[in-house]
Amino acid sequence: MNETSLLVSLPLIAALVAAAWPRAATITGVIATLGNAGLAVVLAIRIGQGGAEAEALGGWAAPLGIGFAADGLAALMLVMTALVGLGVSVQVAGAPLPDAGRTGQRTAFWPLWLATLGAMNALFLSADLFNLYVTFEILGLAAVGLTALSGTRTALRAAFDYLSAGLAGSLLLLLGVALAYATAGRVDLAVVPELAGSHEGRVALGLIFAGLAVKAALFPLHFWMPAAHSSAAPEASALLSALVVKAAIYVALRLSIEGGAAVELLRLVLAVAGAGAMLWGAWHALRADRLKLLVAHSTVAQVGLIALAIGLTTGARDGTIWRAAALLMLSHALAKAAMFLAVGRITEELGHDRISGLNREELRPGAAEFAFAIAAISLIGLPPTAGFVGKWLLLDGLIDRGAWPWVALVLLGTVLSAAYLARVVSRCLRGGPHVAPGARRPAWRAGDAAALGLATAALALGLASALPLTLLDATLT
Amino acid sequence: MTTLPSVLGTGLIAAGVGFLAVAAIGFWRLPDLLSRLHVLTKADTAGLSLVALGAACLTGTPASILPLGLCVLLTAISGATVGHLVARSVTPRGGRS
Amino acid sequence: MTELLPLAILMTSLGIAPVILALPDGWSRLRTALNLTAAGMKLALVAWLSWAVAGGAEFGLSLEIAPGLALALKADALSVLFLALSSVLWLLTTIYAVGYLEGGTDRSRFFGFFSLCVASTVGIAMAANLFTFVVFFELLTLATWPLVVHRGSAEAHRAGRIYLVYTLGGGLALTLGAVWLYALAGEVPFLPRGVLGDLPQTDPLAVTAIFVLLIAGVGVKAALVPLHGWLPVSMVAPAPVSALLHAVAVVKSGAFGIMRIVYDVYGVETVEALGLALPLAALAGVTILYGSIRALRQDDLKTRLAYSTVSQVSYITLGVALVSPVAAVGGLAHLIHQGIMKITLFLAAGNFAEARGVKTVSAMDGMGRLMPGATLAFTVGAFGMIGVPPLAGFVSKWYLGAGGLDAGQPAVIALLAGSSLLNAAYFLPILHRAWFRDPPEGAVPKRRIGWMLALPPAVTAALVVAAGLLANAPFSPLGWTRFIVSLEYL
Amino acid sequence: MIAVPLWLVPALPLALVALSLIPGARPVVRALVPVAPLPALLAALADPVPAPVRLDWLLLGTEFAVTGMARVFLAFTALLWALSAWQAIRLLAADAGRDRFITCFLLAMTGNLGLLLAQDIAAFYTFFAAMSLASWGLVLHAGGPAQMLAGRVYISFAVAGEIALFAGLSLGAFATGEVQLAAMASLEVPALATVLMSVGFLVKLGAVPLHLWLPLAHAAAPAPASAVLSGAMLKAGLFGLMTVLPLGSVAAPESAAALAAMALTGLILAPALGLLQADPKAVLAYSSVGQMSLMALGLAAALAAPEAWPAIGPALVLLAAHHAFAKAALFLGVPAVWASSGPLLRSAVIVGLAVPALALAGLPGTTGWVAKDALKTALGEASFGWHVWLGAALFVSSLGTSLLMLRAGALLIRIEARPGTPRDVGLPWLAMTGLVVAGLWVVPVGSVAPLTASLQDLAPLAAAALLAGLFVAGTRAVGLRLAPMPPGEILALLQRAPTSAPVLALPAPPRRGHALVPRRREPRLPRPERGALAILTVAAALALAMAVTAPEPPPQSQATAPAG
Amino acid sequence: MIAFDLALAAGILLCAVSALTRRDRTASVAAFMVLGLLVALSWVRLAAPDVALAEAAIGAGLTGALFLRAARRLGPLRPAAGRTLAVPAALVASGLGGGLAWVFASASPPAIYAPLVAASLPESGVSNPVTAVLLNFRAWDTLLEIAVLVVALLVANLLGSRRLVPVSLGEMTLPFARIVAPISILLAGHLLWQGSSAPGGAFQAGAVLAGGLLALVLAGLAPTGTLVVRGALIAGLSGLAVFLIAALGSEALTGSLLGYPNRAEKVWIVAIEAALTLSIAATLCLLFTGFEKRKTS
Amino acid sequence: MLDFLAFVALLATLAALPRLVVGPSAADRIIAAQLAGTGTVATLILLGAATGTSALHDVALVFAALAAVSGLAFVALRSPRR
Repeated sequence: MNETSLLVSLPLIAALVAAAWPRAATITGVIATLGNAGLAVVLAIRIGQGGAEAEALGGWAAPLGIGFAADGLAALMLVMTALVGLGVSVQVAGAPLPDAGRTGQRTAFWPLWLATLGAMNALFLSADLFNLYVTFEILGLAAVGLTALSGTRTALRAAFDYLSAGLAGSLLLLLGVALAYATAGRVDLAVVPELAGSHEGRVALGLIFAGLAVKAALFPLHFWMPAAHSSAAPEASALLSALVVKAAIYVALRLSIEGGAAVELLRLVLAVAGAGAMLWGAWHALRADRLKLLVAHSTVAQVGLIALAIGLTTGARDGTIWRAAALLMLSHALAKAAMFLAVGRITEELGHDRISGLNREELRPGAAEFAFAIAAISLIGLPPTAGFVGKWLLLDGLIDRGAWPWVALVLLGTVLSAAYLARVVSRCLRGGPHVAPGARRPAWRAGDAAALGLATAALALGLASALPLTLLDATLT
Repeated sequence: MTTLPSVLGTGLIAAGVGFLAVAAIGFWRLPDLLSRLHVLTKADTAGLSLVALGAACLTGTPASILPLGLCVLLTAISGATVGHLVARSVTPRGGRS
Repeated sequence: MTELLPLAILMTSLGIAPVILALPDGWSRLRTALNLTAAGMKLALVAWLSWAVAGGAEFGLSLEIAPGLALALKADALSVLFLALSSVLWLLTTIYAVGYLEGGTDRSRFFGFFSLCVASTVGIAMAANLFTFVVFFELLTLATWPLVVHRGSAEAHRAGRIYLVYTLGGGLALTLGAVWLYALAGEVPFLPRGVLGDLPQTDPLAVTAIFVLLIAGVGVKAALVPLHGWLPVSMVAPAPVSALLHAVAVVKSGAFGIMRIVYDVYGVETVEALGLALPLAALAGVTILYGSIRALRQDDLKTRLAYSTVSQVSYITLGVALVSPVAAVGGLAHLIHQGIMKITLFLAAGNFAEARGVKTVSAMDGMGRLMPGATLAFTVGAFGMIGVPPLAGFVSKWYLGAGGLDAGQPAVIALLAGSSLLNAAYFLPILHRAWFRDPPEGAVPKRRIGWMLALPPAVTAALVVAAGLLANAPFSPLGWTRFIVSLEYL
Repeated sequence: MIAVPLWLVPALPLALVALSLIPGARPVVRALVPVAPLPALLAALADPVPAPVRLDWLLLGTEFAVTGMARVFLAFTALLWALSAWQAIRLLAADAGRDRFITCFLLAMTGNLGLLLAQDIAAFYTFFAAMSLASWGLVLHAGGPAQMLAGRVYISFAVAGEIALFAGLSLGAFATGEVQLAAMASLEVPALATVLMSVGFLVKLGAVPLHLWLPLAHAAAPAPASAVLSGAMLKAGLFGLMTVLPLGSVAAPESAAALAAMALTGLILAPALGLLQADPKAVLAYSSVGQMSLMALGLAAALAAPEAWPAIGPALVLLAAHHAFAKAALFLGVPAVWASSGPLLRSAVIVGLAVPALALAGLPGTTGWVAKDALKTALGEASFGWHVWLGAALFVSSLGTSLLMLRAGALLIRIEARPGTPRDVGLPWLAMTGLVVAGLWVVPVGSVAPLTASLQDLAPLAAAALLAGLFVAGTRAVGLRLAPMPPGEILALLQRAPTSAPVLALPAPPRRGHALVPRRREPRLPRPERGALAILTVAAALALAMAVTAPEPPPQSQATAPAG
Repeated sequence: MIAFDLALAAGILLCAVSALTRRDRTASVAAFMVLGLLVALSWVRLAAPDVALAEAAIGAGLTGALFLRAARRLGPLRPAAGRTLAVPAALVASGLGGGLAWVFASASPPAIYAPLVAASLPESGVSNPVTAVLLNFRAWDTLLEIAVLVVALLVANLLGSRRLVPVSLGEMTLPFARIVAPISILLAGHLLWQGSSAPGGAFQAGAVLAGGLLALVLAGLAPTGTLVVRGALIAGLSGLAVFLIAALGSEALTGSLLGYPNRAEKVWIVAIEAALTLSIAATLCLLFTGFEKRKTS
Repeated sequence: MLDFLAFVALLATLAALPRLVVGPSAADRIIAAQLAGTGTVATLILLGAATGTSALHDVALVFAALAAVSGLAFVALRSPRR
């Protein structure tokens, strides 16, 4: 059995086990996540050495059956998912024994997360439009479950909005795929360039992108996201923000690469929407009063940046910008997961997540706040983080193209992200008159380790950017 | 086309459809819920039975008669049960038997 | 083994930073031991390195992190200059800071970031290409921010915010310029006499714009005039931080960056050919005068010193911008000289504040009698700043003046004269109050000054004297800068 | 004589400075201060002169040597410092700030002695600056309001002078490519450099109008400090000028005229202003201004007539040595007056003070007469445009000096004794007075031509006595009283009322808001209904946009469409 | 038949509008149920009996029950907040819908897929092309669809809907249940087996089976208790489990994920479908009956 | 002929709609839905007979089998216990 099959099936099997035997949920989840990480890494190494791999499921070749395409980009995303998942799993598994109200949540988390994992893996490997749609269905539903995990009224409300928006997105996606089938008679990914040859095919692509925009919470279709990501349980938010949103972005990137010049107009729209998201998200993050809301809005902004990068890809397989986009996705995933986990820990320790109250706390800043700061550095794109390398490559590509207005926008986005994240980080540096000399430091928890680990990974990834970037070279040709 | 089963079948079907049409009109015209329940339990069931019978005449194979018969049976029993239950649930002294 | 020397030097502070950050606040002995060991080790390694570099050895390390982007370290003569400054002053400032913060809060955080700050400085010193430089330059911003807001007061946070706005803005400009240059030129290693090839001929406009961006980027840290606003505000930080910001890490990195950009990216001839040298020199001149004039008006001791820094650091820029080997010697030497002089002043000022609560010029009355040692160190530093021989400041001013003439800019002499006059005008009243006024009635010490606080300013003051007196000795800063300049202008 | 290594000359006082940093060693230092100039004296008097010393590692490469006139300067300077130090440690024995004073004193001494030996620019400038800046401490010592003013004025002028000197030296060094001080007098030095250097020295020399600091400082400093300020340090300015001006080589009429104008103004202005002073030390200080102007006049003449320099040079050295001793004796005499409580003792002291006073006034037979006559003779050899005025100028100078001496004497008689003053402060004064009489034969000025006194030489003195008598009589008759002029001349007008405001500190600039984050209000999250509309609209717009734009042919890579 | 189709289309639109605009939840649900009926009819008219069957099973029958359950849980409808947006939304939606209809109509699909399916049908092991696509050519899609169902079950489980405590419907229900339940089992088996050659299959069979089970539940004939719920849950999960195991097992045998061994395709397909039928039925039932009672914080 | 009858059966099915919309009671609406279900079954049978597709009988059978479930659910869920 090769890694791709195991990657897509093991998480699902584990999800079933965890759902059927709640008592074994945690151990199953941890083992599955670990195994998944191992598989992803092995696959990535193999792809990095041997180049992209394609597989026809059931032996039925592409137009008839469904293909898996495990190229560098997919491998990168798989590893990203595995790493983030590992961090979040450590957080959940290592959380202190819950009070009665949270027991169910904890056990319910694992099957949902494992289903998410399986769906993400399937999505990254899939080379078929309809299959992508199906994976989105699992993903969307599991994400709604994760959103509702905390069980609060706002979380349920947000989950419902998320569900509605997700379904609308799915519907658009489905319409697009159907139209693509109606136009081209097939739904494998290779059909994308062909679609651009006819009006109908172009409309199909437009619908698919619209659906993806909803799923990726791209401005102005992001309305569901801040509420969902800010009211969910922290570990769920981490997964949602770091991974689930990436799925749609990944598909957009994949289509942009596959489609080449054919999706020119859509990419422009993506870029414009990305810019809008960057500004809108940043503005709201600047005004947010609650920590989680700020982080959620920051996701809007960051996704905007990535969308902008994807929108500006030249489509050529050797372009710099799409590499930058992939790297930005990776770094955002790690950093944002770390950030949400850290926020979870901060909230847990302080009992609230009001930003204005952070610096009036008697509690000394602890590891979680440090992790937040490191994650913030990565999100802003300061060296030596992967975010920095990604932005560097992005700017490099943009300058190469002479796209100065976009350069200015990227810089503006950077400034804004620095501004709103500094609001929190500066308060994490509380001390002096605000903290009594005898104030305690929060105790160490597994959550701290997870947040810190992910944040450090985002930091260290900057130094090891060569690994993902060389991996990206192994794309399908 | 003009064999007996086909004529019979068509006639039965026409009658059944007629029942259905009457049922629909009645359903619209009758004044209250309990009256309207009659439509469901009687006219409709009769209409469907006739239609099914007619269809069975037209096709005539046992493979199609079995499902048509089951259809009639299920519809009839459904209509009756639902009609009864609904009626009981809206009558003031119903509810607990 | 020796080729790893740059890495080892970097790691002495970079490696220790997370360890210290993770230590509980109460474990001060272990922390101090770690700190001092690391600082001592770095000093030893740097000494070894400079010996090797003086002997003609070359060090280079590279880690490719993306196609065309490599984190690369090297140790050339210019690096060693800055390295030596930072390692010596790190040791002293650490000792000082240990004493200064005794019994304070958040010390692990402080020393962790302190180490990180020095690590960034070391990285800046040894960066072998523009990318690496940018990386460490930004890292420095991040490492110093927590130090600026260390006190945690509202004012400190405000200062931190301003600091961040300026430095991140500068970082952005720098990054943009760097990316642009990479986009145009491929890779941008630091090599004497520039690496741009015929780019300035083919695309002078872009090259000029990049230059402006890069200089604006590093100029924020070097506190060139419209970009200097963060510096005086940052004075709310504890004294060792101010010392570090002004003497070693931040402003020097900016100045060092200007050097690298002018010498090793563009090459002096290119800068001159593009017509950029004169505006840069003019900017430096304006900064020199502006900083001094602003310093005159400050009553807060550290703020006055901060404005003085604004002025003094631009001497380095001036030395670089005047296209002349003699001026370059002056500028480079001033990098070191200003460092040791300014750190002396800040450490002494910190002692005044710690021991007597004296933070303003107007409260300096009688300090000479109350705290003769610290006041003496302060005096040496102040005279050095004014350029009184035989102290260090005189040597660099001398070469700058000569360099100005060499470059055909006699106005530099007037500039130096005016600046010295202003220096005297804002330093001498302090000395006057300290030595010749009577201390206020009933002044009581706030706290005893232990050896950890007293020793560092004394040592740096001695260094100020030695750097001036022994300027001609082989391993003096001046001697070393002559060596560097001979490489650039040969 | 014992051959001392030249580096010891500045090193000994410096070593004492270093020693004084150790609190326990301070009594020893205090005792040793008068000995500190001893190496200098020995070096000056040694025959042959000590060998030059090169210290390449020091500064930019330093060389010490005793050359030419420097020997004379070194000799009288060393003597002056020694005797002043002696008086200082006695006079200030009970003063709280004595150690500070002594440190400054030693530093200034180092500078003053060192600059006479330094052969290279850097060292020369270093010592010059050390002398100037350390003297600030001497001026400020007593810490009263007068000292504050004097200190501020002094340091302003000193720093300005230093900077001018620095600029001039660096210009000169660059132009000649030499770092030797001697090279500064060469013709390659640009005029601007020479002017700047001269300005630096003229400040020190106290040439009008750069003299403003001088009366204030001399009056404010303790007497021994005034003695060295006036006697030794002003001469450093003269020494500097004699070193850097291209004397004897080329005629510079314009410069000469300018210098002469300054000198003449000084000659007239100094007595005029000095007579109005109420403080004897201020009067003496003005007299210094006058005397130094005379020397400047000599320089001006030498500039105008290079051929006369070989004669003028020694005469100026002579004059300098004479003035050094005499003025120092007068200043050192002031504490002696303070110490003289009884009328008898007071009379004796006043009589003793008359010796240097008369010497200054040029009474025939005194050193002053010798020196002035030498200058007059030397000037007589020169011939240029305005040399006819020189005689008159000399006369005015002598007349003014005489008047000032009378005024000083009159003031000294009246000053009150200060009971706490130790008696033995008179001893150094007496020694100095002895030097006034015999000094020119002690210091190696070379042969002094035997002169014959003429009646004419008494003329200024007589005229002065006459004028003074007339003035006193006149004022008595009319009942006028002389209102003493405030010190500081025009600077007095600029004085601020004493405030408690910090020195040079204006109010801090107003704080500006750096608000980065706008007013925050919890933002309303968008409603899902609106979201639905947004989704629809975006989808419709995208679809429409895609539909109306022209389809593109699929790229070449997709040529292998499956056969359908 | 044009008149028929037009009437059908009008009816569908009317139902859809009613479902959306009625303020009474029951009315909406009822309209939705009728919509399902009409849509099934339209699938019939579009010559897609497979889809019609699925629509009939899921759309018309069970969703009505599930919606009614949800409606009861939610209580009365509150006044709509976004009414002002309704008009523009309707306009845009109809514009989009009309445009898309036009685009769909103007698309002329090249015959690629159907010929491929036809060509490969003999190798697929079944003769119904729909089943061949669903469980062989694109079985991976189907597996993931089952996963969707499982996730839905998990989410419902998470949200902890109250156990349904039905009102006793009295003895009159018993004969109904006793007749309907066996018939539905038979029907399910029939549909399942028929799937390999004619319209039918696991989805439809599962839905029918669920309908029969629900009849039992509503009649009070079904066993209750935590253990039963647990068992039902595991049954609901087992379909995916079997599918996954089959997928991996087939890979072990043939080296290709979901590549069934040669000539044994039909066995594999029917076995998987059988498991799916049970699991779908259990899932649908559970969705209606609910899980153990859980407090929401 | 059968086509026409199917059309009439469809119309009879659709005739339940007004009652569904108007109500007035919830029970009316459910009964209407039930009625429409029967009508649909009839329509399906007729369509099957018209086209000769026996598959439609399965569809009709499924409808018939599940027709009562929602009605039962309605009644069972109708009276709240609280």
